[in-house]
This record gives sequence, structure tokens and C-alpha cells, in this order.
Amino acid sequence: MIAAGIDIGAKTVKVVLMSDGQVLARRLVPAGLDTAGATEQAFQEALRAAKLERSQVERLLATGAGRKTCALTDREITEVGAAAKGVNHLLQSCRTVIDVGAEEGRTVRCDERGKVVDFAFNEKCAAGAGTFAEGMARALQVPLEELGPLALTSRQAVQMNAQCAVFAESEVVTLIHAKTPREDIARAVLDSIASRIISMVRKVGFEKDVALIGGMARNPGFVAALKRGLETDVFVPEEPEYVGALGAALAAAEP
Amino acid sequence: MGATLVVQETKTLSTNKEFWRWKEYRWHDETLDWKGAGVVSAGVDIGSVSSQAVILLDGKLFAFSNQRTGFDSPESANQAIQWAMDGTGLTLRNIHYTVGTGYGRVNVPFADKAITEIACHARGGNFMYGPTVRTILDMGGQDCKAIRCDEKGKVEAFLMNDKCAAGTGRGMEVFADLLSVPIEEVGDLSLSVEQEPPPVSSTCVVFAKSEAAALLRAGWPKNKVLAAYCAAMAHRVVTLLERIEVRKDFAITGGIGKNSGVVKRLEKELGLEALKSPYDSQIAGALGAALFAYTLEVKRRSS
Amino acid sequence: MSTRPKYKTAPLKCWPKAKELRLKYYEDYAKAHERGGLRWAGGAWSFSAIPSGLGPDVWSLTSEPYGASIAFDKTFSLRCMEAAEKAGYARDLCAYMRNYWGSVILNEYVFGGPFPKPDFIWQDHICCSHAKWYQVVSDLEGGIPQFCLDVAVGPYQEIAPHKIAYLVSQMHDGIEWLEKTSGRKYRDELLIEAVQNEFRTTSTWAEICAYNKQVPAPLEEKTMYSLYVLGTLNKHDRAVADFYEELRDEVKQRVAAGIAAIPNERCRLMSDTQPPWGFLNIFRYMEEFGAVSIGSLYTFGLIGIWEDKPDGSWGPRTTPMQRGVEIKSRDQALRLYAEWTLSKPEWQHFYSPHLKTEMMIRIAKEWHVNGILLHYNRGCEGLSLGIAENRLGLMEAGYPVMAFEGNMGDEREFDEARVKTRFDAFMETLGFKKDGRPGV
Amino acid sequence: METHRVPSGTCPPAGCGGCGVPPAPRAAAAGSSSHSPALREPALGSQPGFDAELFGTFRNWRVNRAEYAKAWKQRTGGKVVGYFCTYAPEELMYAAGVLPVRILGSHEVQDVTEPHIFGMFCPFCRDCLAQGLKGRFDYLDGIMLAQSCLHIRQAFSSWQKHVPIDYSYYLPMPHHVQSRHATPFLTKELEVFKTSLEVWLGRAIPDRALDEAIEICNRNRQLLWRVYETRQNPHPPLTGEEALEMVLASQMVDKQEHSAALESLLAGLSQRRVTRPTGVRLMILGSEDDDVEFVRMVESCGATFVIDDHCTGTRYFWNNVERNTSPLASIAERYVKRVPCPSKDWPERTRVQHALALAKAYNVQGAIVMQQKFCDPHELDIPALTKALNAAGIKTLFLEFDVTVPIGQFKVRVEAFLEMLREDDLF
Repeated sequence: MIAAGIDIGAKTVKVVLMSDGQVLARRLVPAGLDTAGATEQAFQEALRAAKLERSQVERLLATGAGRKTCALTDREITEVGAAAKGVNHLLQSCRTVIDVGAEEGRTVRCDERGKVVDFAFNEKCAAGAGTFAEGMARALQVPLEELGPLALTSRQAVQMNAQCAVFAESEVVTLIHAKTPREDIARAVLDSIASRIISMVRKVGFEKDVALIGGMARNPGFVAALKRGLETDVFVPEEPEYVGALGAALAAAEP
Repeated sequence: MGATLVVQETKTLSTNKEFWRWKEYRWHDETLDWKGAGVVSAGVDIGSVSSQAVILLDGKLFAFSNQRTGFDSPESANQAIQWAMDGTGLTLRNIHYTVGTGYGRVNVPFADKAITEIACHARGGNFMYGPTVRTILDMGGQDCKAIRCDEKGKVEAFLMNDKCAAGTGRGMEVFADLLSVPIEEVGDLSLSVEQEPPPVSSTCVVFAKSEAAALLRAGWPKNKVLAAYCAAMAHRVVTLLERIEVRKDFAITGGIGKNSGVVKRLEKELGLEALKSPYDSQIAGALGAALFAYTLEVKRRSS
Repeated sequence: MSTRPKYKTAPLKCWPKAKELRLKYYEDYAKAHERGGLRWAGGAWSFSAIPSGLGPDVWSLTSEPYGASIAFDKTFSLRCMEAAEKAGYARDLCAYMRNYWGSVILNEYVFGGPFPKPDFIWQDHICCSHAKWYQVVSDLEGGIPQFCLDVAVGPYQEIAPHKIAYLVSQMHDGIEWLEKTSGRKYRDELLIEAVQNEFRTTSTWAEICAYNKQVPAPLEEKTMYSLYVLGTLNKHDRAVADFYEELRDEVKQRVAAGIAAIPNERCRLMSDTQPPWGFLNIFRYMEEFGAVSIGSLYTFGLIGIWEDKPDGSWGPRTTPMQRGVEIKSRDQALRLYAEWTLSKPEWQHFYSPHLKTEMMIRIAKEWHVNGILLHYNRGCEGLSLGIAENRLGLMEAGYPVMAFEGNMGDEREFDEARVKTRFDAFMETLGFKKDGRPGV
Repeated sequence: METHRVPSGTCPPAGCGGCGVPPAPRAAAAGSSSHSPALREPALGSQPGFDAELFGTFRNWRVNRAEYAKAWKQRTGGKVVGYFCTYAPEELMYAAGVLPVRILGSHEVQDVTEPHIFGMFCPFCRDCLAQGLKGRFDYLDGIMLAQSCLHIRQAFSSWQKHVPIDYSYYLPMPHHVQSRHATPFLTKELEVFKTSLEVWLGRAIPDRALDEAIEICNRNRQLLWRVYETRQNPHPPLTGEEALEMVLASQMVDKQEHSAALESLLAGLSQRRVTRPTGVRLMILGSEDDDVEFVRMVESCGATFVIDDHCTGTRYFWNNVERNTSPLASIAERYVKRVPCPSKDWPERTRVQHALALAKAYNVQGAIVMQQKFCDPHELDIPALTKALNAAGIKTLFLEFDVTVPIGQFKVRVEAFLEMLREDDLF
């Protein structure tokens, strides 16, 4: 049976097509300002890549912040449920999923069947999300994708004192004026995001194995900070931003 | 001001267009000759987002530059002063006294003294808007200051926004980017709505951004979204001002002072008009610094 | 997914009377002076029976419910908040308090007209803000005589004669002070009657809440709020005591007739702390999942006074009258009153969150709760005290918990969409679907 | 208000209304100029304006508080109890042969308290709990809290549940300290506390021991107060940073040792001159504040703190136990009548007059009003306090503290504030 999972996030739309547990195709399209259009586009591109007709897709399930706006289906699963299912498929031993996207961080605890046991969101604060890293990268005048690698070269930990995302930016400027090495500032930035995420993770209480998904999983500096803080290894899937869509596709296929 | 603005094309970091990137520029008064001046004083304002240098001849405005702050602040300070002196024949050696101000005030290598931007904006505002100014609002790159001063431009009281950066230039840049509207056009565009929308509710710049994105998805036109954001920003600033009690006359310095969308709404909510000035509101800090430099040099000589 | 039971529902008969009593209360206070009476202000927890010894024409305005009434009017509330901020008061202070101050600063009574300045303040203090609240009101009003009782003598389980004595001797001082301040002669018979009314009110409210142990629940929390509020206005008033007995009888009949609060009850939830008053529609949203909020320690234990019943269950505390105690003197009335009120469940957690966790677990068990919603309420330090420990304790006891941040009185701090998203995930975890919406 | 000379050998009488203000500095004590034993400077390194020889002892005690307490236990075989708020009756613990130490935070960003304390409570109580959860106070035999604000209460109750501890005690310290019934009530509560200590330690606490304990605590307060008195000088012989280190140490070590160090400090103090100019005379007041780094930053901008109203400063030691009927009643009266924390300062706001009196006596030019983020009791006092100070011609700068303070942002405000206060020759 062919099933589709559609993850409509704040910044991007992701589609995963599956057949009996096998991924046929995956596509990611920036949501831009026309989410419906982006969704349709991602879906069609995925179909094309999988050489499928729309009619062959028997089950569709939407997830993500924009799931209720999905024109393709009114069947839905929350980000929480999808993340748990998706990760469970990739790493059955996973009990704690940390999901850090552009504007929100989530922790989901699940059992061996990928059923959600408990979850927590970080309370509305950008300082614990990807957007924060973007702003800081800009203050540091490095492209976002280079922030992580830069941080890895740091040799000393510096403490970020400002708590608000935007004020952290002026603190970065202060550090710059104080001649702090860029790599140390980069690390300080990622450490501070990690520290907020870890606070949330501790709230739910974490059990091994721990997996990290969402956009920030692409940031090696952040992953390192998370491992340091949690004092445990963190599993990062190859395509971390597709896990939600994958979970939705798996859920769709369920009888 | 008689002379014309010399606008220099900006050096952008990455290839894709960055709408938040305002034009950098310099200016000097060709009608004046610095060689005849008794005191050449300079003020350099190294802010978190922008840097300005101002040069005065016997306390009269001669030249200034306005550019983004670079990664290395001593370097930014040098660039700013060099650019201000560009084509005037002036060199650092000819400047008698320099005051540094702004976040990077201690990193101005050639400065004789560092003074905070609060004192400098009060002094600069007093010069730009005249001695009747009692309340100055400086909406800078990353903070927002409400300053009360006396007829000499001496600070009597001040407040800075702590909690949140909504109501700062940085916030506005985020929006210009999101909506692909050049930062200089944001204000006027926001005023082109036939009817004021409710202000965006979120107080955090980052979330105001996602709120705006949602509005756009919901089909709001750009100008309406901008109106909602400018209104929110104006409102936040007014609550800051009210805590220090606004006394007439009232003036606005700093980058956002140029954003009609915020200024007009702010004046409306305050029920008070901000004084207008022929000077560029963004150089107020550096100007104040240069004025202090002038006074200090005169005192140094007389002592 | 269990089958969906359908229950019959019916509107509460005494609902209109509750509304009427509430509006009369606020009107009586505003009109007190026209009637040659006195106005006093104080907290919903204050010993309100005591000032009634000054005469039948003494009316009060209790601060928390008034702050909540303002919260319902989002526009006015925002004006109040900003007026308070402008006056230099921090934005993270109690939201009721900032609404109240704003109303004083703007000199607008939320029920119309200028703010009716109280003649004196009669307050008690257990949370850091109680006494200070009125210190500021007095600042703002240019000075109002204030008397405040300290009730923070430790948890009821450690009650001891010297603790009651501390409170009672303050009460005696308070009565002298009332006489001096009002220039009136204090009448003990009025005190005794008021105290007896309050025993009835607070015990009967507990009895009403206990009926919600029934499946289906005869009442849901959103409705309970509008009923229990009377107990926060003037619990010492005969009319309120009588009304609660009338209400109790009706709820009893509903249970007998199997009348439910919501027709599709499948999931029983319990909440905690004050709700975000401006967003009570979230309770309607819950009902789409067949979820009914059966109440909370807040709705049960803020006004209700409880005790352990012989069968080990939690029930209404037996009043001194029911025990056949005849109240003859001022001192005896005050002693009974002090001891009774110190057993208020919603006061115990001020000494330890673990005491609150025990009570919450007990409610969860006896009221057959499936899941618990904890409102991390930025608007109220006092009732959010130790809430994170409550969460840990409840989960340890095996109850699914959803925590969400919000504010009972400052709408700027409540994000409805976010909370609903979170609630969706919570229901998904518990395995409940929306009626008519296909899920997994 | 009148500021009268205080009978020698005692601190100013209890309460407020300016009666607590020290007299004009007395003539420098002649003769001995012996110095306190100069201990090794801790890793912190020495800062300009900080005299390691005179104050290193105190800093070492603060920095190495754990090592100190462990050594003390080794030496005396006694037990150590951590307390959370300065309303804790230290006299009883001294009488029981217990060393009371104050539990303070570490000013590091931490991620361990989120599960235990809701984020709207003050950073200080979270920082304190973090120390317990991280095992930094593993040498404590017990903890105790004297009821004050809601915030610190949470640090206590979470500690009780999640940090293994032999003994814990919650003392219902009355809030209505202005009521005549507060002292009798507290006296009884102190008896209950005393009994609980006796049961825990398995030995009785005789009145004699209480009398000695009262003496130990009074002497230390008196000495602290005499050092503070010297800060009235036009050029105070110690900086605010040094004063803070001194008081913080007194909350962490055996008061008899601390008093000895104070004695020798006082002997040397009269000769001592701070290397840098005094600059603007500042007062700092508000909620709990042990942020040495902040104080150092401010003083590096050309100012000196000459007085404070903090529970890590004057509020802690300003009032002595005045002997009346029984030892317990005397102790109770001291804690009821001490300079109050705002959470207990009602219906009258006695603190305002007290702060004004201090400002006057120490010839203060400006005041930094600080507050731990979310500290409701102080947020409820600050507008009135600021108004009164401004009315008295003392300008104020308000700053909101978190566990870590953004020095960069604060420096601008502080410098601008100082520029405003200085008769700067800029015009």
C-alpha cells in the first residue's frame, strides 16, 4: 500500500511517499508565503520522483504546524505523534526525541512501539530555537551553515549572559568588541540554545537512546553542545528534517 | 544643509539581495575650509548596527559618515573617520580632540575620551533640535532610549528598554527582509493603508516575524502587515516614554527616526509632534560626541 | 477507541440567580454611600465575616474576583495593565492586582462609573502580594486605613493552640481597629450570624463539588467558575449560603436523573490554578474531544472546606452547627472561624507543594480523572507556587499531565493557538479523537 | 529625622525610622596596626581596588566555602545546616553547636531546575536549588528555611524532596512583624524549632548556650557595623566589593573566626587608603545581591558603594539581639524588629525611611536600585522607594538582575548614570 506523509512546517513543507515501510521519494519545498502552493508542489514532485500517479496514493496524513490547512487531506497527526513514529522507524531503541525547528523546540518520550509517553514544548522563546542561531550567525557575519563548524574549532567556553534572543545579539556585539574569538562566540551561542533545550528535555526527563531531529540537527556545533550538556550520545538521522513527514506516512499506512 | 549627499554603493556580504541593508553614505560641507578652523573636533559613534563619524570646525558641522559596523570595531572606527575625511584633505593628525561613543566607545583607537551614547544623544539632540528639547527618544539598532535633558543638553533622567528588542532598528530590518521591502521604503509603504489594522500582538521580534508571516499567508497585503508592525513598535516605544513622562519639546534621534511609519503613529499616540531638523537623525550620537570633544579641547587650551 | 456514550443534558435552573447575585454584589458596593453605608476592600480569602459586625449596611469589593471581571473585558484590561506599567509597576506582578490598580489609576469601575474608593481595607496575607497589594492601593488613593491579618502559621496538619492564638489575637485587634476606623459600635450578634453563614457556604460548596465524582459529571468546570465566584465575593452572606443549598439540591437531582454537563463525556480532566479568564472557550474546545473538566483543587478548595469522611473519601467538612456547637461569644466565634479557615485546602501548598500533590492525587482518584491540565499561570505566583513539583508528583503517581503556560488576567501572555495545538497532542497521546474528525 | 549616637558595644536599636543610622565616625583607633593573616589569593586573581592582604581572607572564605565547611566539620565534629533566608535564627543553631551557612547561587547558567521551579520565579531561588541538585552542598547535614518570600520557599521544598538530607526544618516566621502578637508567636515557634534541633542532635540546648550564641552573633554584627561605619568617611577605607566579600563571608563561616578577622581588619583599617579615588558615592539597595562581578564593574567606572540595603549587607546584621525576658523571647524580638524584607514590611513601609536615613548618614550621591527578576516583594516596594529617594534629591538607576547579568548592557547604563551624577565639565 502506498502512503504519503505531509509535514507543513513554519518554514518548509516536506513530503514522504512510502510503500510497505520503504521510502519511495521525499521532497522539501520552502513554504514561502503560499503554503498551499508549496504543499501541492512538494507532493507532485515527490509523485514524479516515485513515478506514481496521484490516484495510486491510498492514504494521506498531514502533520506540522500547518496541518489543519492541508488541502490534500483532512486526516492529521500532531508533530509530537509523527516525530515519535518517524524516529521509532529509524531507531527502535530510541526513547527520547528532541525536535528543534526554526521557532520551536520539542521533546517527546516514547515507548518501543513509538507510542508517545510524555512530551514538552519549550515555552514561546526564540532563544531556544533555530531562528536564534540565524540572528547570531548574522551578527557574527558568517553564513548559518558555517556557524556549527566554526563553533567546533573553539577552544574555550564563554558564557552568554543575555537571555532574550535579540539582546543576545547585542551581547554578541559586545563580545566582538571585547575581541573574543569568533569561534568562541559561535560556541557560546550554540551552547546557550542547547542549554535552553536541555532544560526542556530534563523537564520531561530523558531516557536513552536520544535522537535529535529538525533543522538544528544539521548543525554539528549544536549537536556537540547537546551531547556535552546531556552527557550522552545523540543519534542524528541522515535526513533529520524529514522525520515528521516519515512518521506521518507510517501512521497513514497503519490499519 | 547646502551640500549634496554622496551616496556610496554598499558592499553586500552575500549575493542574494538584502532588503534590510540601508544605504551607507558620507557628506561634507564644501563651502567650509578646515584649514581656517581653530578647533577641529570629532565624534565617533560605534553602535551595534551602524557607525558614524562627525567632524566639527569650531563647533560647526563640517563632515560626517554613516556606515554599518563591521566585525572589528577599531577597524570600523578607522573606516568611519577616514570616510568622513574623504576628499577633505583632513587627516587624523589635524583633529585636535576626538570623543568615542556607542557600544564600541572604548574601541576607538584615536579617541581622547569615551562618553556614553546617552549623554551624546542628549547633547547632539540639543544641537540638532535646539535648547527647547526636553525629551529625546533614540531608537537605535538594538536598544531604545528615552532621555530627559535640560536646556544645555545635559541628561536629567533616562530609561532603556531591557526586556525586549521590539521597537528597535534591528526588529525593523527583520521585517524589511521578510517582506522584501527596502528598509528605507518601509515607513511610507506602511502609511499607504486606507485603514489601520490591529497591531501585531507579539512583543518578541522573532515571533512578531512569524505572526507577520501568518498574516501574509492569510492574504494580508504587505502595507497592511507593515502598518500592523509599525503600530506595535510605536506603541511599545510610547509605553517606554510614558514611564519617564514626556516633556515638551520632544525629538527623535537614531535610525528609526527616519521611519515615517513609526514616527507618525508614535506622534499620534503620544498626541505630541516630534521636532523636525535639517540634520540626519542618525548622526545625533556622533554629533554629540564631537560637540563634547570641541568643549573639552577648548577647556584643555584655556587650562 | 471506546464507544461514545451519549448523555442527556439540561441547563442549570438556578443559573440566572447566580448571575443576579453577582451583579447585585458589585452594585451594592458602588451604591453603599448613597445608602449611608460603608465600603471596604480586601481579598477573596479575607475573613469577610468580621467587618459585618459593623452593621448590615457594610459592603465589600473583593480584589481577585474584581481583577478577573476586568480580565473578561480584554480592551479595558489592557488599558489597566498599561496604566499600571506606566505608573512603574512591574509587568510580571499578579495580573489581578495590575488590573485592579489600573482601574484605580484610570478611575473607572468595570461595571460603570468612577472607581468607588473604599473607606477601609480589610485584608489577610499568605502570598507575598496580599498585604502589599493594598499598600499600593493606599498609595494610589492617597491613603486608606488598612488592617491585615497574617495567616501564614504553617500547614493545618501542624495546627497548634499558639498558632490559632496568633490569628485570633490579631482578629481581636482588628475588631478594635474597625470600631476606631468606622466610629461604629461593633455588634457581636452580627459577627456570629455571618460566621455561621460562612460555615454553611464553604461546607455546602464542598458538598456540591463532591457530586462531580459521578460519571457523567453533573457540572463542568467552566460552569462551576460562575457559581463558585459567589463564595469569593461574600461567603459570609446569608443569601449566598442559601443559594448554595438550593444549588446543591439541584445538582443532587441532576445526578439522580443522570443529567450530564456535556453529552459526549468520554474523558475526565482536572485542571489547576485560575484559568485564563479571557479564553474560557478552551473548555468548549475540550468538549469537541468529549473531554470534561470535572474541577480542580482551585475550584474545590479555594472556597470549599473539606474533611476526611469515615469511608476515607473527601467530603464537606461538618460545620460547628451540625456538631451542635452553640456560638455564644465573640472570642468563641473568632476561634471557630480561625480554626475552620486555616483548614482551607488551597492554603496548604503555601508551605509545601507536596501537600498539594497529595490533595490533587486524591481528587484524581476519587473523581475518576484520566488526565490533568496544569496551567503554569504567570498571573498568579501564589497558586503557581510549586506547580512544577506537582507535575512531577502527579506523573510519579501515574497520571498523564499536560503543562501549559498562560496568564489568568493578562491576555498578552496567553497564546490560544499554541495551547490548542498542545491539547491536540495531549488528546492524541491519551487516545481520544475529536467527534467527526478523522485522526490516526 | 534625628540620627542619635548609639550606646557603644551594641548595634543600633532594632527597627527603622533612621534610628538604625550609625553616628559620625569616631577618631581612628590609635596604636596597633596588625593585619589579618593574608591568605593565598584564590583563582579569581586580584582586582584593582581590592586589597588581598586585608580582604583576601573573606574572599577565600566565600570562594572556598565548601572546603571551609568540610574542614570545620573535621575539626569540630559538629553538624552544618544550610539556611535559605536571613530570617533564619542563627543564634539557635550556634547554641546547638551547629554551623549555619547561607545557601547562595553560583551565577552560572544552569539547566537543572526547569523540572522543579516554574520559570516565573526568581533566578536566585533557581540558582540556589541548582547548587543542591548539582551536589555542591553535599557536606550539609541539614537545611532550614525561615518563612519569607514564596520564591525561596520553592528552592527549599524541592531541595527537601530531591536532595538527600538528614534534617530539614520549615520555620513559620510571622509576616505581620508590625503586630504586637508577632514576637510571642515567634517565641513559641522558636521553642518548637529548638526542640526539633534537640531531638535531631540528641542533646539539650541549655539557656547558657543560648546566651553565648547571642553574644557570638551580636559581637559579629557589632564588628561588621563598625567597619561599615568607616564608610561614612569622605574617602572610605574600603570598597563596596570588599564590604560585600566581608558580609558574604560572615554568612558562610564560624562567626568567632570571622569576628577575629574583623578585629584585625579594624585595627588596620584606620591607616588604610583605597588606591583609586572614591569617585561617586553610591548606595545599592534591593533584593538579594551577591553579584561581586557587578559591584566590581560599577566601581571600575569611577564610583564607590558606601552603603547598601540588602540581605547580603545591612539587612543581615544591622540589628542586635537586645536582652529582655528569656533568651528565646529576645531572639524572637530581634528577628521581628530587624530591618524588614519587603515581604514583611506592611502595612507601614518602614524600609523607606530607613533607606533615606542611611543615604543621608553615608552622604550618598546616587542609588542603584536592583531587583532579582520576578522578585514580587521588591517590585511592590520599588516605585515608592524610588519616589522617596528622588524626592530627597537622590537620583536612582534601576536594574533587573538575572543569574548572570549582561555586563555590556549594564555598563552603558551605569556609566551614563555616573555621567549624570558627576558635575562633569562637558558643558
